[in-house]
Amino acid sequence: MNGVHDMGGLHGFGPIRPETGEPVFHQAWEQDVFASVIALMAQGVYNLDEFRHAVERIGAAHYLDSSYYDHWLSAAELVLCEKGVIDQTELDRRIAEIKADPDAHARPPAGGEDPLAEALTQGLQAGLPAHREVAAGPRFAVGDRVVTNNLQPAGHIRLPAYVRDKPGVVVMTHGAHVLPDTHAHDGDESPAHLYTVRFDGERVWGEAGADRPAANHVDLWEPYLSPA
Amino acid sequence: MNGVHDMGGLHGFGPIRPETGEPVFHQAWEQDVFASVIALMAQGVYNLDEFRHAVERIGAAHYLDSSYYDHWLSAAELVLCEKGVIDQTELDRRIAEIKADPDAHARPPAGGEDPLAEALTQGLQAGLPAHREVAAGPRFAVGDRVVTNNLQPAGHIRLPAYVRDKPGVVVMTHGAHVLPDTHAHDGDESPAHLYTVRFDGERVWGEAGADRPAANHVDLWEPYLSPA
Amino acid sequence: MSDHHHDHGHHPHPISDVQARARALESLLRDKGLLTPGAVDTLVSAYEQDIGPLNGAKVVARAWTDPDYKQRLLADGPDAIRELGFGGLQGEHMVVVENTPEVHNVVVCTLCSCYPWPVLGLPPVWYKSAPYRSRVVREPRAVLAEFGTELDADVAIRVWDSSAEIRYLVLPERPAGTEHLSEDELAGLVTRDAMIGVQKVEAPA
Amino acid sequence: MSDHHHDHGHHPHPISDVQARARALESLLRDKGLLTPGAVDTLVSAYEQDIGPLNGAKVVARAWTDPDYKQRLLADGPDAIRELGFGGLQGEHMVVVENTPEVHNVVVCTLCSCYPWPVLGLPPVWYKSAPYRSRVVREPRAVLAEFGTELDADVAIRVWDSSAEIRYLVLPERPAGTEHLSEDELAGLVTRDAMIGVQKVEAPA
Repeated sequence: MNGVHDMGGLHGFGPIRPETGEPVFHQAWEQDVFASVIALMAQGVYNLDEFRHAVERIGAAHYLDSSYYDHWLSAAELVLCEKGVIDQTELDRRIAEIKADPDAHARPPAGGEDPLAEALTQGLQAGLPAHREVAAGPRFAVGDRVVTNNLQPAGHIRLPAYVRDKPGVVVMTHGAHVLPDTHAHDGDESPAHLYTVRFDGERVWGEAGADRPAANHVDLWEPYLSPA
Repeated sequence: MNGVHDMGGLHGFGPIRPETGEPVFHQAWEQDVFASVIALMAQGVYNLDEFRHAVERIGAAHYLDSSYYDHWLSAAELVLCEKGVIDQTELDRRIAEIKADPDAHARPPAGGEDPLAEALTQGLQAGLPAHREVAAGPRFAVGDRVVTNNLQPAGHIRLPAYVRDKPGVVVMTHGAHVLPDTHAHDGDESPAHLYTVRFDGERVWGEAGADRPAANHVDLWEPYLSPA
Repeated sequence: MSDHHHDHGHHPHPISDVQARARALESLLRDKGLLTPGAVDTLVSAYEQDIGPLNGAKVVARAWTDPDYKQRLLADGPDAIRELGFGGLQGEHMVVVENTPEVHNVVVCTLCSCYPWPVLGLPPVWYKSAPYRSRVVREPRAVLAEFGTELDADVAIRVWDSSAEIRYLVLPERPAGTEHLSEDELAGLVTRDAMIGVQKVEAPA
Repeated sequence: MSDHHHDHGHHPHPISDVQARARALESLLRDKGLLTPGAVDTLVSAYEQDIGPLNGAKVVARAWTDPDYKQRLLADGPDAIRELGFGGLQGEHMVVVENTPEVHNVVVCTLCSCYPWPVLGLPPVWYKSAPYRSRVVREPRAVLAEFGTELDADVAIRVWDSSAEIRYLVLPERPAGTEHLSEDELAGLVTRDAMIGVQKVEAPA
């Protein structure tokens, strides 16, 4: 998906503003959103690639003018309605109830046996590895010259525009990993060999615009690459 | 400037929504903005390229979530404050006065001698031609194969990203035209030969993504092009 | 004008932010001698009353009925268009591209909103919108279909992105069955959307 | 937590739109048995209390003081990091990249917000922001300078864009004059920003 989430190289967003003594969460609602999103992913309601693609689809203006956890909230609303886990009518009604009574539907304190909490504790430790064993060997080896394909699907892809249709060199191989392009849409893992590809900064950004010496490194799946 | 104004090829903006019986202006304030912007350009307060670049700089989220004449208004505020024609303090004060009294500073009816109105009538007819005579001949001819340069300046440029660093063929020559890249910044016209370049749709959008048979045509200045 | 048109003399409702900003700018420019009420009226009435797609329709109808004119029009757009009295701002360098059974042309400005004002007036909102600008360069066939324009699979689509001061006007195909119509009658068939290239000109029913 | 932290039991002020939306979603998921108060507490406390850049700092200090460990760390990040007890979600496939006098590494995720959670915790707002994501891939030297990191002109900058599930951790250079410090003391010098690669580790004053 060509969209504003793919923002590498854009101008005009101004200076970076680090915050001194930044808290992990700035507001309590961010905690709710973080926990909701992670808990549902851990339970397999959606996968990480589906969720990322939902973030890409919340609307370009909203993406640019809302905070990070608002992105997550908007994406969760979108994907959970699409999957029928919740429906928009009950969500709208629930929001209205809470606007009318700010104490409505407040979360009670935790207590007692909680198998979900225990499973999540273990899930954080185990993670969700993306590596998969596949029969086919890798097409490329470290040192190989490649060129990225000109892939511009409407759906999910993890080939940033700034390195699309550009030459590079393989610097790492990682075995086969779940392919986000399919995984985001039908859950099909279609594992493909993953490579870290180095791109010369001047080739990517143009001679006039590049800091130098500098190189961009991007992790790219085999279907994104052709021999140079 | 890499920015959201350069939106050729982006996904996710939804269907096109033509309006039946659309008026030239939808609201009276749009007339005020249109007339203000054109009248000041005609008087040389800023040039067209400066104004276009100001539109590009109004902020990406605002660009995407506001109407067209709000873009113009925001750009006019920006460029006129930068040039010192107005200052932000007087503008803010004036806005506050009008918010407090919606009749304040209303435009009186036209009447009497109006040399500006007469000049504008003539100016609309004459236009603002961008063609310039230059001594040097064109570097390229119709039929020449070219490749667009990888130019990504922070400033103004009229090389859309979707045809950057791509091969094409010259299909028209137009003589030399004012170069927006310099004209937008210091008023320097730096006229350069202008060409219409044809790009194969499949080369630009990828084999999988392209409608076919289709070709993209873009008007590009000589500094944007190299021999293929 | 729509019913959003506000009355400068009386405001029963509070003024919106954008209305206040527009008035503030316009009034400051008047105070500084850079704008007059007559200038505003002149510019607005030019594009509300005088300059619009009827101009372009006359150009097209003339080209359909006068082969010599068509030849001049395709060779030098601004000169031929000036013969009919049209030209000027945002049309200083017009190029006319001709639709044929084999080739369909469509015009866009992906970077802003360039449009041939002297022959089409000011562009409609959809032409300036993100959906049109983002999509027509990448999927012109799908966009044309949304406008009801289904092209045969072998028709070559040419998309013209007005990135410089060249302004493109599409010369649509003259529909079959219009041989008996006068130039004026033909002009009445030619729509703005056909001259942008998102539709074809239809014969009268 | 900042003073924006709201109290679930009492609301003197109306609730904001985003607060209401978050509560609505969270409470609906509880009603449907997909979320529990304990699950929320578990996830929040994991990243507020347990998992943060101190983990990464321990990894770095160990690598600085144990050459064998450093070798293992650069060869197989997840295995070596697991030796110190860290690993799991968003760190399943970690790669450690080493700064040297000739090479400076810096990490970003232009497409979203990928970050090595087990060793750095959740990313700061600036890391997820449009300015950082848009700029550091194009003008890393300028971005580093904004963070106070002035590199010699011949230092090669390597920018790592986490587009897959590989998570990059920068192994900063050990500052001169720290030979007398213990592993724990060294860990106390290592900042989050140094492990992202936007700063260097400074010797104690």
